[in-house]
Amino acid sequence: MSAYLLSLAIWVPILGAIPVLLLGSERRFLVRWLSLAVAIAGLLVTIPLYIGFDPAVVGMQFVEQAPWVPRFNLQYLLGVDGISMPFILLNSFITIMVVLAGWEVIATKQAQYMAAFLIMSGLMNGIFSALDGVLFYVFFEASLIPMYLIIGVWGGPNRVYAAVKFFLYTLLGSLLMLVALIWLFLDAGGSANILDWHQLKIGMAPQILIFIAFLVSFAVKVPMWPVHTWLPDAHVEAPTGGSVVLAAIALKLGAYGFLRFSLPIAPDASHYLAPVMIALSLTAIIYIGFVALVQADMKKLVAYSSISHMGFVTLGFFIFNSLGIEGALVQMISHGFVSAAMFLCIGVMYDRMHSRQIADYGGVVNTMPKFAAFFMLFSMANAGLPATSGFVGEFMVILGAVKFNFFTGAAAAVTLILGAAYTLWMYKRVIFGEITNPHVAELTDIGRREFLILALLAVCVLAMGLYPYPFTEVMHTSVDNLLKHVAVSKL
Amino acid sequence: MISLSHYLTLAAILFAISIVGIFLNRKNLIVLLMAIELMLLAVNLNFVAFSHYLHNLSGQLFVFFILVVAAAEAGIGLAILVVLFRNLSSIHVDDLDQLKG
Amino acid sequence: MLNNFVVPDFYPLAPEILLLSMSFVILLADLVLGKTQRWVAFALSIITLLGCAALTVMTADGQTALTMSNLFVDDLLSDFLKLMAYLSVIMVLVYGRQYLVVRGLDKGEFYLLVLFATLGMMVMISAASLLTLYLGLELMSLSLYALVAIDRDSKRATEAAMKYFVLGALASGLLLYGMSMVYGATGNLNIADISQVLYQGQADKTVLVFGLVFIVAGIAFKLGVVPFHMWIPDVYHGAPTVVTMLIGTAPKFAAFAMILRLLVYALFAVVAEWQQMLLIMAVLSIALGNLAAIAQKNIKRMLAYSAISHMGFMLLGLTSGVIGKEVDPFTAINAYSSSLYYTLAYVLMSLGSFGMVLLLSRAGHEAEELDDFKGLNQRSPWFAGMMLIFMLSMAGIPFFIGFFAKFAVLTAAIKAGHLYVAIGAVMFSLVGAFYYLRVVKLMYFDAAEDKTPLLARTSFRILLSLNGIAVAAFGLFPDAVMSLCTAVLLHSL
Amino acid sequence: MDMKTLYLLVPLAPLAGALLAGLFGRLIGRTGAHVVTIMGVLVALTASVVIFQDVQAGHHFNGSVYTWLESGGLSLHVGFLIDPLTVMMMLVVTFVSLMVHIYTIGYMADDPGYQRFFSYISLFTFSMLILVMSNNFVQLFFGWEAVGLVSYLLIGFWYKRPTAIYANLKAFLVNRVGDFGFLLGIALIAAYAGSLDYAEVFAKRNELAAMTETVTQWPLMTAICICLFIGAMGKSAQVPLHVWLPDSMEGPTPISALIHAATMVTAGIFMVTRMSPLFELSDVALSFVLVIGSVTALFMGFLGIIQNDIKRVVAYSTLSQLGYMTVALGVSAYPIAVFHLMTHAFFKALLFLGAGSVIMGCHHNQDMRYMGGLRKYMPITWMTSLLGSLALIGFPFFSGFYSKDSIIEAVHASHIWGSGFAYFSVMAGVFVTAFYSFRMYFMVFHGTERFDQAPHGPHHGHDDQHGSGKPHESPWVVTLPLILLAIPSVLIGYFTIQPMLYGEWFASAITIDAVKHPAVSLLAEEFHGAFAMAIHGLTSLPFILAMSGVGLSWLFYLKRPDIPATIQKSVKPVYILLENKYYFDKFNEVVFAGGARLLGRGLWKGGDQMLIDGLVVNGSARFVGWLAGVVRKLQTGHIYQYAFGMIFGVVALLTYFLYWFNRV
Amino acid sequence: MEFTSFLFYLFAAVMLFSALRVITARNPVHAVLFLVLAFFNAAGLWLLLQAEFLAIALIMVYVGAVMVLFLFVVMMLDINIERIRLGFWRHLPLGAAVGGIMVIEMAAVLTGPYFGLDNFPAQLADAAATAEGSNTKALARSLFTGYVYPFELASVILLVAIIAAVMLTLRERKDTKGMRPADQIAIKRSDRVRLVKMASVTDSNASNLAATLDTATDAKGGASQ
Repeated sequence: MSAYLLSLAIWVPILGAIPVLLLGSERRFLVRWLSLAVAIAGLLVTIPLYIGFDPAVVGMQFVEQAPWVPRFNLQYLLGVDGISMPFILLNSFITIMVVLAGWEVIATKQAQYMAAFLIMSGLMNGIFSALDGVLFYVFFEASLIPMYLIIGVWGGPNRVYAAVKFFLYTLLGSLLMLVALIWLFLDAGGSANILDWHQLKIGMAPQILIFIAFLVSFAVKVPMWPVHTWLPDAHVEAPTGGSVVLAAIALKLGAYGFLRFSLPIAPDASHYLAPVMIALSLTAIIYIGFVALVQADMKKLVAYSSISHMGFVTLGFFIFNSLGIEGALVQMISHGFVSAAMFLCIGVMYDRMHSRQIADYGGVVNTMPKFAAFFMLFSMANAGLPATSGFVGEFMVILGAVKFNFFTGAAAAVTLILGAAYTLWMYKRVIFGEITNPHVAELTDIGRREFLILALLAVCVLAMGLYPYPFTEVMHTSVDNLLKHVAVSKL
Repeated sequence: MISLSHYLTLAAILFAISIVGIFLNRKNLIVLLMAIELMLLAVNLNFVAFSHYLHNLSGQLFVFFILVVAAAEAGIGLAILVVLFRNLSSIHVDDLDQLKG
Repeated sequence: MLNNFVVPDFYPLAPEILLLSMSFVILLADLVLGKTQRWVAFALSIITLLGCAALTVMTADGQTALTMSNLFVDDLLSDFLKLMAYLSVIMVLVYGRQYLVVRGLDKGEFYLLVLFATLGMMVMISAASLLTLYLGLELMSLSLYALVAIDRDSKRATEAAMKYFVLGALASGLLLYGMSMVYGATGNLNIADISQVLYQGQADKTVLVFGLVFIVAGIAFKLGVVPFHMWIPDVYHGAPTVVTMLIGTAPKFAAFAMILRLLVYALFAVVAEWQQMLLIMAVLSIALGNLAAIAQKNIKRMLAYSAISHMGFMLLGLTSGVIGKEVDPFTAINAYSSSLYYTLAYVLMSLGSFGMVLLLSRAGHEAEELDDFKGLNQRSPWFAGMMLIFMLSMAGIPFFIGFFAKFAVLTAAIKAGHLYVAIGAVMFSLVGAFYYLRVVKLMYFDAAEDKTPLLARTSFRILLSLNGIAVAAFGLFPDAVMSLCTAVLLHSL
Repeated sequence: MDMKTLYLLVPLAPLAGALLAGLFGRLIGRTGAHVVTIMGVLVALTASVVIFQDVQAGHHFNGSVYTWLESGGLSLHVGFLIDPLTVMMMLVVTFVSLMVHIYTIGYMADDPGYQRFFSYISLFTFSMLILVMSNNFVQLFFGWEAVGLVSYLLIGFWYKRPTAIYANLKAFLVNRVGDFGFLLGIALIAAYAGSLDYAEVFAKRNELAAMTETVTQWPLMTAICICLFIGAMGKSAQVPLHVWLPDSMEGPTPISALIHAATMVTAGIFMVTRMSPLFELSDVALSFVLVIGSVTALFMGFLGIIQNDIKRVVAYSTLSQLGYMTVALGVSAYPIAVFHLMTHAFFKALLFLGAGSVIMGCHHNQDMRYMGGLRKYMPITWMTSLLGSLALIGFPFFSGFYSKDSIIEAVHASHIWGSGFAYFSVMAGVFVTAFYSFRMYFMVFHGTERFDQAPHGPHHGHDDQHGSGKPHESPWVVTLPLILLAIPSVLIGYFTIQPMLYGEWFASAITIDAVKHPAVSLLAEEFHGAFAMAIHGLTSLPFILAMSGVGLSWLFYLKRPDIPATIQKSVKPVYILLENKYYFDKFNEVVFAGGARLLGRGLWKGGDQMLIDGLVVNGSARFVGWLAGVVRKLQTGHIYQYAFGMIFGVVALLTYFLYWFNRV
Repeated sequence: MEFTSFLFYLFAAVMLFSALRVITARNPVHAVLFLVLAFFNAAGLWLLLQAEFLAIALIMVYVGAVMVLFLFVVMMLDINIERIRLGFWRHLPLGAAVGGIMVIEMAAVLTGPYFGLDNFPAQLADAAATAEGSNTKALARSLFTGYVYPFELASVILLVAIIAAVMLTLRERKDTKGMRPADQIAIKRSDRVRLVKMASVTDSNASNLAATLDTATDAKGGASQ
């Protein structure tokens, strides 16, 4: 059983999507409950991954190996380490949230909607567990399809532009990555095993080229400044569930890629280009922080704040200490909860008001006190308040960054101010104050389903803030191993 | 003494004339078909010359088949031309511009 | 061979003979049967092709057999390509049935010409001599010219036929000229002998390269790569969709055979030169095909340009067989098999895409405009899904066959050191993704303008679904077909 | 009961109360809410008292509860440090908190957010206790931010008021600016000491002092201390990060007393005191602290003079007093700072609650110009307020006297850079304090009765404001805390100065380098008991200054109320400067807030939308589209063009391969 | 100069001239006739090359059949001669340039040293070419023995040409009144006669009835359209 856990994590949602699709959108009741069941099943099969995970082991666990394309020596090779395992859980968890979020709101083609998310979920798990470079790529790129459809079919008025931008932007990066993957595949003598690639001796010039090829791909996905502009558009147009998955999981793929590919395969190039990466990350943190400040659209604001938070992740990677990398990982998980929650909150309001403009709100707390409380918690988490998950990662990365270079840390810490400024300013304008818009006066507070979603996320956010130890415990060995590996030159 | 090169050059010039004819011709399509016949003639000349100088018969055999094909080609070409003329009432080359872009 | 003539071994020719005989049966049957019994010709054609397939399989023994005075070769490659060609033609016939019936084009001549075109392909595929190659090519081409014009009251179709004819004739003239040079340089028409002569270094290279240029031009025309591509958009656009589908699919196998026989078997001595030629054309094709496709509103035209770019991609594999001056058989086979796989993948996707165009067509309405795909997801989620698969596969997105085709070709290209070519190629396929996505966008994001239900026969539906599933399944499990391609080449080269 | 359980009980009891009242507020009702929260705080107070006795017995504690995080060789725990400093803070916090809880029953009686309020103040108590009980920087920071959060929530308690929600946002952001520095300080410590545990860091303090920051080449200890102090500046509202505190008076009065006077704002003082082993090693940092403190002490006092809002007067006095404490820190007189912190907590809480009582009595009118002569209507409030005011101005024998006088003396005795200015500031501050305190006292409790002239201000968000009847004394739940707070306000200084300042009480918690910074030890030599000190105080300069301040205010606001107006006219520029609070707010609003918005808009429109999206993304899309159009034009539809293309291809290939290819 | 050389140059010159006239002739009929001339000269050249059979075949097949077909089509189609020269001169320079470059490049290869007879190994010469007897006989033997496969293919190609030409050009004239035995046999009773239920015959309905019957018979019968 435990030998196939990763396969289960991947294929349970994907195969589960097929009956959902076949049910057709007329049978809404069945579609919903079946989707939920599949999503829950998807989470259940991932739980043994955490329980059975041995934090002390160096290397991959739950490895599955089967020939896939013997002609090219490609393998169906799965495995997780402390870096990837938490994301599989996160992803499976978020999938449940997404299914619940689309429960009533999605009026058209609900079966397709649910199926798209379930397939997406499986593909994401595949990305996080693939140890064969081509298998990784296949999952990586295939995950564009459901997202493209989700944005395009169930999105807002400008959805086509956003969907196409999203797709082409990310495809641009991944195509270059494909070239790099093939180069590595050939250089490794026809092996697509990522772990083999880690051991390859590569000259400086090719390393830099490989690094850049991966960088374009992952930077777009993260997204790093200046290739971030697809994200606000995609978020604004995507339905709530789409935004949630995009922010909570999809953005992590790029960051994960850095750890799985860029750093270990091209360590010398990583060191060489680290200043550039740090500069880009800091730009993301500060520049985007300012941009977020002036957004009039809530989703756009949160989208920009996502970019800023992801800046911490990339910053953490390229300061090359375990605080930085673990902090970045924690930040990724936390951002998974927090951004999901933020988008869900905005979704809750959007479902009622059909507006995301901050100016259309004001005084929501008067009619939706419970919601306001949740929203407050998540806003604070977004602003990185201690005792919420948002703090832990930022804190670790700042600690690591100061250790690396004081000014880097200082620049990163600016987010303390900016993050609070844009989040709370939005919160103030949306939630507090007198009701000015008559529609706000007619709002009803969150129902049981919404309460459940937000409460679950709130528990996660708080748990991770108060006791992050279990989250980081599983990472140490892998991160240390990675750092040791990266420290050794491959020239 | 007339060498192989003479024949080949002659064929080359003929080939070039036919090709120039094809893209210089803005008039009727029949001339295009004739230019194609010329081109095949040039090729045939090549084959015959090679066959002669190589003392090898397969070149001539090839020419035989080219002649057959050319005849068939002319037949089909003219048939298409006739159909086209029925549709367009013109066989002016410039009038064939419905499909473009 | 002249004085002591022996009756040749007809066994390897069995499929060709069957096809030819059945053509006559159909020809006669068509004379006798009336308009209401047109299905007989259809059924007979399908049966014929299936019979050919059976015979091909039966005669396939993995051995290379030469017969008919060494003018005909039966090897694993020819068997494989023939089978693929039958498959494509059968699919074209099934997909096109309704379309033809509705438009009154399902004449017996149609089936005859299709069968003769198929015969032409088979002859090409099995050609062991420049002569048979040429005859096969002409047999195929002449049938196709006539097929394009089959809707003789259509201005567009006849214009397309005329263009196809004139340019095709020009191309075969070029090819012949090249062949004459090869003949002159080697004194042989037989491919094996040419190769032998060249291997012994007895021929002059300059003449060979001179002839090679013309031969490559002729081949490039058949494939439709830049700058010999210009017939493609117009013919694809103008021809009746069924014929477009036929032109766009099965002949690619024949063209592949032609490349292999002419360039790889016969003219391997100048491999450096032809690789370079193909590379230049490949790059130009990928660039131009993808760019021009963006600007199209007609899906047939769009698919035509996409065909140009795909053939460019396919050529990338063929340009990667020999790295530097060393000839490594494994590298070569890997590279050529990647091209073969690409061709196969392309034909499958292409069949499906044109099948979708046919699916949406009905009496008096050619669903050729991209806008005809609007809101297909509302009309039929299943077939929208199929089209999604075809389009994404063409864009090279995994889990579909197109991805592995691209992967294989790019791997070969990068291995051969064409790194920057590969980067350029993927960048242009990014451009390509844009127009494929536009179709997906129309199907999924836009509301349907035309809400009439799809009127397709069950056989059509099943086959199209199988086609889509195959594109997806071979994308998930590409190994069987890939290994087959490699094995085929391994046993034939 | 095991002591460790008791330690846990102290913060957790209020937390439990807060959760019960907050999550199940509707279920348990109003009474239930105040009962559970008061019980929680009472438990905490009782436990604190027990712990206090335990600590007095010499039982200190330093241990962790659980491991919060481990990473990169850094092991972070949640744990407690129980020593005299902690326990004193615990007592102050729980006691004042309890008073405020009780007081709230009366003050918020009619508010619809009753349960929510109780939940918040209990949560605050929890946060503050976590802050003071922490044995490491992470938990300190957690408490630090948590009190900031609750402060944010409470300032914006009346979330409908635009001013309130403006003020809470401002408070949070200004605090965040401080936290920015604070976090960097913590990060520096983590980076160089490799630990965030107080004890471990202090153990390495000499090593740290010898280091320089590798990148900036700053002396490490100075960098750390200044960074930490920036945090303190935010929380303890030191110039220029003081701007949030006056605005925070938008919150209900009980929390002004609890948070913005007695406890939270003193977190900075507490923190610096806690860090005394570090600060002792950097004179530069101490001077920095000293100067900031003196500026705050003096200039914020001036602002108190012109305020008409009763709570704002108290708020500015708080700012000024915080400045005093900071000055004490600057001269290494940490015990004195903490001592003043404690006395100030009681009398300032008293003054705030008194002010609250007045506001209630005046039907939620806060403007002193519409008060006057309340003495006879609100006797208890009057009496306790008078005592509080006397404590504030440092009248001998009152608690404030001991602490404030000690600060003045310490500054006098100090010789570090900036102490001269500081001495002037604190001296002048005495006069100013006395003047505005008694200005308020006279305007509220004496003179003519002006309460019927009160206009109905739009900002009074309460239901009971409409009746403009006579002022009335507040209910017992309000007056009881006043009385209970008045007692320590008067007495505590007298009884505790000896052990706290000159005894061994803080010896284990506070480190002072007596050689370099001898102020406290000098004071100790001159100290001859509390009584003697008070007697001596009667003849000292501060007393004279204070009395003249009181006298002047009597003259201006009781005897000759026309004088202030005249002065106001004659020194108009000064008045305007004060009126605008030295233009700090305006500056922040225009430069920081406005600048940030402008920058954000510029980056968004100019960078994201124009350059990246417009030029690069859409630009390349447009370029490809244009190119596609061009390529498309090549397909002219004419056969001869196509043929030409083919021939051209052949010729080009011929040319290239015959003449160039083999030569390349 | 040898006589054969003279003949070569004569045939070559006339052939090239006719070829040029083919592509430049104003009147398509002239073009066809010049093409015929070119073929005649080519046949002469082939005779010089001892390809008698092909020379004869060229004249018989080409001039006799194909060219006549051309001429026929040219005559049949009503071609507007006025428009014919448009654009010719404008494009001539480009055409001439490309053609010129091509000829020069080709000639450079073809007149080079690559085609000396020494280069061709003797073993390539096959028996047939050097055998006794006529060229025609040798060709015929080859065609019906070794080249029987292409020969069959050629016949299929011709068949395709026939089918295609018939399919494309054979039109059933709409105004002819021929009989179609197949249609006549295939007719069923129901195609011709339809029973119509009617309530009662009144004067006003009589004409309608006639119309109904008319259309019923027209639908499928008589001389089919």
